[in-house]
Amino acid sequence: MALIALLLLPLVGGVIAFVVAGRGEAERWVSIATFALMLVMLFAIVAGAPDARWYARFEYPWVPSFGISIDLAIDGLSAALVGIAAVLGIICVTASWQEIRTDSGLFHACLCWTVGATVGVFISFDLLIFAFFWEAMLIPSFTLIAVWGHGDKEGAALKFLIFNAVAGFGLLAAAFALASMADHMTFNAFELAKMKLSTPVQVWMLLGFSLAFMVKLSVPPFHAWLPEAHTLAPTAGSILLAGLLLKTGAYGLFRFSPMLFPDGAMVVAPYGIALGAVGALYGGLVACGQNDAKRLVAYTSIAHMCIILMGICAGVQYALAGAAVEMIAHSFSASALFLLIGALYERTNTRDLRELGGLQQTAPRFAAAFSLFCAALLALPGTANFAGEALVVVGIFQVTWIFALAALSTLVISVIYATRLLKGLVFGVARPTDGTRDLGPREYGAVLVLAAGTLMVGLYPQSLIGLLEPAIKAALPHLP
Amino acid sequence: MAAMLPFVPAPALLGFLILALAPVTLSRGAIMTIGIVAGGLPALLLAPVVMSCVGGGCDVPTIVPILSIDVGAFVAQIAMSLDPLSVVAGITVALVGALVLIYSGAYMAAEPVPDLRRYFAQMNLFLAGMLAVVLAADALLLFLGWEIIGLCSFMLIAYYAKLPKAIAAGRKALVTTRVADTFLLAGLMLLFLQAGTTRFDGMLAAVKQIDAWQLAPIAGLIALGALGKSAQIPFHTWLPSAMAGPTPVSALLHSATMVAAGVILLVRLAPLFAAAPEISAGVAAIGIATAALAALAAVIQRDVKKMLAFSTMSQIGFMVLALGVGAPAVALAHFAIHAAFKSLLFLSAGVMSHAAGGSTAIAALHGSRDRQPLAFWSFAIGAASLAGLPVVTAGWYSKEAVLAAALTSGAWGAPLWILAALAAVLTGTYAFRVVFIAATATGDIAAPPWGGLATLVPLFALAFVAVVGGLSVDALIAFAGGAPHELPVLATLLGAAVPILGAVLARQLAGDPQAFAQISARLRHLRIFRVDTLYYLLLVRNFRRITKVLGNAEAREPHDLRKPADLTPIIDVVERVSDDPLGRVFGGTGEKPESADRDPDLVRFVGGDPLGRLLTRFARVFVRDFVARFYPDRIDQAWMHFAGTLGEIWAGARRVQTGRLRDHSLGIALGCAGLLLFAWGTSWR
Amino acid sequence: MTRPNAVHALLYLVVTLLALAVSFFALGAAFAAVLLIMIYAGAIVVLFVFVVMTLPTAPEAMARERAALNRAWPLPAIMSVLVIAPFLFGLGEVAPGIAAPVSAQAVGRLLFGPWALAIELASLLLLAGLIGVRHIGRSDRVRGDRR
Amino acid sequence: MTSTALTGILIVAAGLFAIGLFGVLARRGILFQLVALEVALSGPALGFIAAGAYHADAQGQGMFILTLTLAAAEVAVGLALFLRIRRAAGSDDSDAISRLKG
Amino acid sequence: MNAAQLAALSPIAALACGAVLAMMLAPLARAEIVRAAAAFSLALAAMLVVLRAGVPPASIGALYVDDGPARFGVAYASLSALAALAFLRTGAVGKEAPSLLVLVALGAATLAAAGHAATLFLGIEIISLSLIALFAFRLSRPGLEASYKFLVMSGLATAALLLGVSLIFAETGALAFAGWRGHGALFALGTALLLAGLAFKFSLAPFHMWTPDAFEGAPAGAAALAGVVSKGAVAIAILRLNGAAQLPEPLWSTGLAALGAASILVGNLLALRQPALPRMLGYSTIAHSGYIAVLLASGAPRAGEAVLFYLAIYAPALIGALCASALLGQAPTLPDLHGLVRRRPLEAAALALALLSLAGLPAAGGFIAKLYLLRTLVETSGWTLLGIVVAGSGLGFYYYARFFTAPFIGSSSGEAEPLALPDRALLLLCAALIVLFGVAPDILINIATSALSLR
Repeated sequence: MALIALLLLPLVGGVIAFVVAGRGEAERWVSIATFALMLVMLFAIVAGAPDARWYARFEYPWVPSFGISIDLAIDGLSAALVGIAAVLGIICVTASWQEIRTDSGLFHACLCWTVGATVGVFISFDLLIFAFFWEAMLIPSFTLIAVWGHGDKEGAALKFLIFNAVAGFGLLAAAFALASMADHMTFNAFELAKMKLSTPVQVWMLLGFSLAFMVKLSVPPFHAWLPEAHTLAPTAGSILLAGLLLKTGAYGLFRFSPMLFPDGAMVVAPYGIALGAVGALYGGLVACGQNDAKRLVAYTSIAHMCIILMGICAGVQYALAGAAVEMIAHSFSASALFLLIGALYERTNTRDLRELGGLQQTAPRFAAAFSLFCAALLALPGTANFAGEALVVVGIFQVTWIFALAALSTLVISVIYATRLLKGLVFGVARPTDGTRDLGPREYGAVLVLAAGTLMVGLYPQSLIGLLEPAIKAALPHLP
Repeated sequence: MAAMLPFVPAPALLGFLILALAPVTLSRGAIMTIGIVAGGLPALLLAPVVMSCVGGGCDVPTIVPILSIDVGAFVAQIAMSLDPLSVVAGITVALVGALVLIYSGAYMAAEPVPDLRRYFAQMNLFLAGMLAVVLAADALLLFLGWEIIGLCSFMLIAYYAKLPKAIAAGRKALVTTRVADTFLLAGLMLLFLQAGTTRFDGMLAAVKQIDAWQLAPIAGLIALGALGKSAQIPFHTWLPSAMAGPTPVSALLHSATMVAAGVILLVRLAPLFAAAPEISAGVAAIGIATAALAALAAVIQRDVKKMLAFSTMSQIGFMVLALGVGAPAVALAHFAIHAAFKSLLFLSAGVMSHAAGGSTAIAALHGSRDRQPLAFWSFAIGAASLAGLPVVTAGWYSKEAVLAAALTSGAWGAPLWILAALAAVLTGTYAFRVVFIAATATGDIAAPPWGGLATLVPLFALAFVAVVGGLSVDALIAFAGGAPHELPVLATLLGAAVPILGAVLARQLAGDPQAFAQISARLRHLRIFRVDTLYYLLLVRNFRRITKVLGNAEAREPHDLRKPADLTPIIDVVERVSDDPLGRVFGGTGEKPESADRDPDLVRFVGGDPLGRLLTRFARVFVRDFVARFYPDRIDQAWMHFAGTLGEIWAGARRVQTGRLRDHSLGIALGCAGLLLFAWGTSWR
Repeated sequence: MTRPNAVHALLYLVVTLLALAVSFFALGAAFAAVLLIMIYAGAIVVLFVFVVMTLPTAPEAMARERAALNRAWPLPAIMSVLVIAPFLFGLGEVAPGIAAPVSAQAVGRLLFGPWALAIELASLLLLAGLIGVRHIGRSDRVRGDRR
Repeated sequence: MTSTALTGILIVAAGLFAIGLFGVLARRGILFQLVALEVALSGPALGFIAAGAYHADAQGQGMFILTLTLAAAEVAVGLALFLRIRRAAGSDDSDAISRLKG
Repeated sequence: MNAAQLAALSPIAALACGAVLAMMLAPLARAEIVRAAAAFSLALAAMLVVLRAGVPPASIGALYVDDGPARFGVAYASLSALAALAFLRTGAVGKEAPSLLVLVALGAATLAAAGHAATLFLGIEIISLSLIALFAFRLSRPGLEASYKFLVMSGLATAALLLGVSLIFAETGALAFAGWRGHGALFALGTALLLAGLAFKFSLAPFHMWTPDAFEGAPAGAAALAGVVSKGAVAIAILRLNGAAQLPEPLWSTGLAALGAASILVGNLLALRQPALPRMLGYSTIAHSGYIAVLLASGAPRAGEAVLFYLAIYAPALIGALCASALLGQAPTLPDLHGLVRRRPLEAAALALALLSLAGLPAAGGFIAKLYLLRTLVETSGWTLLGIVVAGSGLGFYYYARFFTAPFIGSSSGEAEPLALPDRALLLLCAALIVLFGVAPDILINIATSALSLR
């Protein structure tokens, strides 16, 4: 029962925020309260978990004639991701305290709805409801970019919407084909998993599913929407995009491909790793050439996502654990970087590396936070990113050593763009000369929360890996 | 007593946390005291542990587990170990760290408060990282420390944030060491996959089962990783440019501790290399090559800090040679002694250059004997110990031990020994050259005596160790488990003659500067010295071009990348970053090479040999044809193009919908005719 | 049909309708033939002639009609041939039927028997036409927006 | 009334429809198009009568009568529109009224 | 004509009296009273259908079949006509519009309940003639143009239909659908022409030319009638043809599928960058009739249920969209929509929801309708059709997205004008229906299945 509440809370919160808008800071506090309540509820669910694997299950037949039932379940991985969704929600609200002035009611409503839809994606185990939330996620994030973005925001938002929606249709069609193959028409993922399909059919189904996941995961051939969407979105928008939406792609692949198409996944895995390796290199190289800070971080997200893709496709225990940890780590580091760059943009009104610099002198707290997260970007041991990437690389070493080398070379490239970012913003002579105000208490608090997350997972990954253990073991391809 | 180990790096870590993250603003005094106290405490904590070990209490390594991470398939156990290696290295690092921190208290007095705070925070973090590396008993903790000291070296080199040179040097250092770290990570991972555990003792135990063809790459990768960190030949270019950082940083990081981390790792994994003879031979070759070449380069340096950097590279070459020939204990001893006298040299050079108006050029040190008698004499002792004056200095004992180890190391022993001796001679020359130049009398003694007790105490302590330390070398080797090598009398005598010969040569060189200038000019044009520039042109420039081509958002035409205008910024960077004569020669001309054909000259000039020119041309062709196609995010444009075509299709289709009734009814007629034909076709039974 | 002059076209229309009526007689559908002549030839064509007579068609309009026809006749011709082609070749034999003339009484009995609803609907059809014409033909100067 | 006679008549009916179609496509005058429409409608009328006769079924003539009513109504509305368009567009050429396109 | 049959005919009778009443009142009473009379008759007809829900079917010979789909059709036609009446912007030219509207509803009802060629033909013709008059109602030049084109083309199509029916009559000797079975060449050609005639009314691909002009030229209410009421009735007629008559199989289903696929592609493609909202809606109705044609052609056992469901979802969406566009003036383009959310929040929301439902996005009913479509296609494994439908909805998504995001972007001048009561009520009703069917589609599914079960 708590799961439905967890799902409906953000949606209702959004409506309240929209209604109560205008009266002072009311809608901001409403959304913060919604997210806080979500966190409390999540802890309640996880604490009171009866059995090890599934913390809570919920089943309600919605359209019996179609076999669609609202079938929610939450385990280690979903709990972690939902937790991050709530935390990022709060951080988005704090980040856009000054930035969003015009009709902030609708803004906070969209914020809550996006988080709500992503939570829906993370806990729904009925393929259709999954596709339902997958599409529903797009509309509020679209308005987030289209109304409060910068520059040619409509174009970027429309491109984002078209890319993901059409991929969503692919997912819908594949889900349909799969469901209709079951003896009695059902969308429940667990029953579909029991169905034994011939391998070529499985491969086709998997391709249909992974098309949508690849676009959302922004693996290079399908990444065209990500740079504009991230760069032109408001700070909160980019945090949500990087922190949550990219993870839904990874989560989908992680959860459904081994579960529904075990032998299909075995066939597709080598291509997946190859694609991931090429993507990581491409993302890294392009990132080094960027002059706009936000665009640079966007491309680094592409590189990190490709590493996650490699981890998932490797199908080995380490690689999957690494991919899961990297998902969480990337949420921390990417959102923090976007938060900082957004704050910088708010003060200096430019994001071009060539016109910025010298934060060390003018804003020491800014510089300290920035160097920590750049260290996370280049996967310094002690940060969560290293734990994730090292495990992925170890896993891939077991599978094929050529792509492992490619993964290692991304580590080297990551140093280059990380130091480029550092050189551009933190070191050098202070530009713009009038100097920038240091981080306010609110922003610094948000950054500290993210820093604590990164370091806690980095120094003691056991806490996170223990939580994800059952999900990883389930995702392991049980050899036929 | 071993339980105390995990708490040794704790105070330094605490110091870092307080200084870096505490939101409260600290006064200059508070920063100084926290920094120095936090830096000094590990030495004090380690003292009782060393005491307990002196009596041979810790020959058998005791492991102190800290925490364990269970990742389903394996349990990673992070732990520290108390054994001779960690004790010796630990006490050296802690002592030298403490002394340098005290010294920098005075040296950095003039820095603004926020910078000072950042400096002490990073120094403490470095100390914690170094201690972690030294004391680590498992791969995870080692790699954690390894990367932290890498990051701190980047931060500290780029301490003078306003100087673009410092930042470029920092980035160069971090990128090069990071490349080495990746090799190390790969090696450790492969080893872990074979051994199944991250603990070193577990790995070493498993070495025997790994068959030869797998062991070679693992050992090779780890060796490359270690050598990269210790700035040996293939990766040596970043060390001289790292001198851009403040002197105490160079003293602690780039002479005593960080660069030796590679050596410490090789000592800890000595059994692994023992099992891979060809790799150890390679390591020895690299060691001796670095020792000789670096010594040669040091002789012709004009800047004292650069000279000391090359000398560090050469001394580490000696340690690597000792390791290569299979005498880890000797290398460890030499590391300890070297740390002492090299930091002594740096600190005293710092004091002298400070007094000589801040410039670190050797020529500027004229007459510092009169200006700074105390600093000069400590520099002289350091130089003597570096050159290895017989009996009286510690350096001689450890160098003798290395030479002895080289001589007795089987077939290749003799030539190795000769080369080592030659290197020792060169060491003597460059060490004493500076001493003699500094000793010349000059008029201006006006510079005020500088530095109070804070500079003198470290100098005295280090000088004392540099001299007295020799007695303990044999004890150290025994303690570290190596057997002291007996040398034939002739070899020892020759060993003693070498430094004196070096001193005489230095005296002669210091005498007439003109002869020295020609020799150094001719030497500079030798190809091996231009490695640095070649690296820059081949690797860095092409990498920058690829990334600029790949992702540059602005629509910069690819062809103008090759325009010479693009070369000038590179050249002045080359000049700043590399100390190489070429950079100055080329940069010196000042006029910008206008026409595009200038480019081939540069290639011919640098390449020097057809192979070099071929390589650079291939790189440029590769970039222009293959990579240029990945022009700004070509995939992105493909998608927009696809969207465009839809628009045209719509415009075309729109024209079909003419307003005229005749065409509309034509549609109906077509429909009817089509259906009729279809019906007629299908109805034919 | 192909005559440019409106009146000529109408006269030819009348001739075709009369021919049709005669064929109806041949087929034994006398009642239908009479209806055809009375309503079709009588009422509808008269309406056409009435409209043509009241509006003088300008000579250049006729010239334009002739020019247009001469220029654009091939395409429609092909289309018509295409529509006819299946009929000419395709028609095989049809099941034999009892061919007999259908008397007017039978038609009457049908119309007011099972087809009563159809007749009602036909009347509504005419009603719709009536309202439409009443509205479109509105003579008072109520200007619809001429946009 | 043999089946071949029936098919013959049906072909004539189809011919009438085709001629009507030709008229609508070829002629640009609105009046002429309406006349062509009448001819096209007369085609099925013949068809119905022939089929009715062949099957000796009154329904053929019933349908004929319905066709007649349709033709009448259509002509009435057509001519009203013709007058209206003549006054609004100033010419009775059907190409004049082709503003709605694209 | 016993009592049961009379009862079965009662909705039609109500509509007929309503039309006559409205026509008579036109010259006498004020416009509101005429409109009220028409509304009353439509409501009465719908009520009668609902009342007779339980009564067993009593069809009057073949002419008027009183089965489940017929009743659904009658109710559907009268309710949609009632809704269209609300925003029938016809200006002060004449007061006959309501009566014409009721006549269209009547035509649609007869068409939906037609079991015999005569009523089929009469139903189509009543709708066409009244639509011609309605299109030209404003007597504005575009209106006249649209109606004249519709006149000539519907004339041609009806002639083709009649010729087809005469051929089939010649071959089979029967005019009732049940009697149509055979395999001769004549029968096939007749069916082809019959399909052509119906496809015209259903605005499928090659015969679709009249729809965009009608949607742009005619008053919005008339366009709604053409788009929703007539299309629904024709769909039900085709459904009945599928059931009752054994038409030559390869021709009928593949022909219909081909026409459907063509209209999906043409409709979506031509609507891609359409600047004006009504014209875009015109093309989107072509696409949607393509979807319905594909459903009908698939011949799956539950296709009928899917069609009824699709119509029930499709009607409120299109009516809502057209009402919103009518309120914005004759032919609103994209810039006119900018910033609508600030001026008229209700209208913007209703328009957005309607377009969402047409696009098939999850929040609205359209998603479930698209679901039904996909499921039937997957069941009959019509893979090419599935591909075309997915591609079509992908394209469709683009132009719907352009229009349903426009009200939220940008800002616009002008202050918030209040809406007239009937419009406001209609928009609210449409929005509520869309969301209701989106969230709880079960209600509608049960209605559709029960309607179909009543054979």
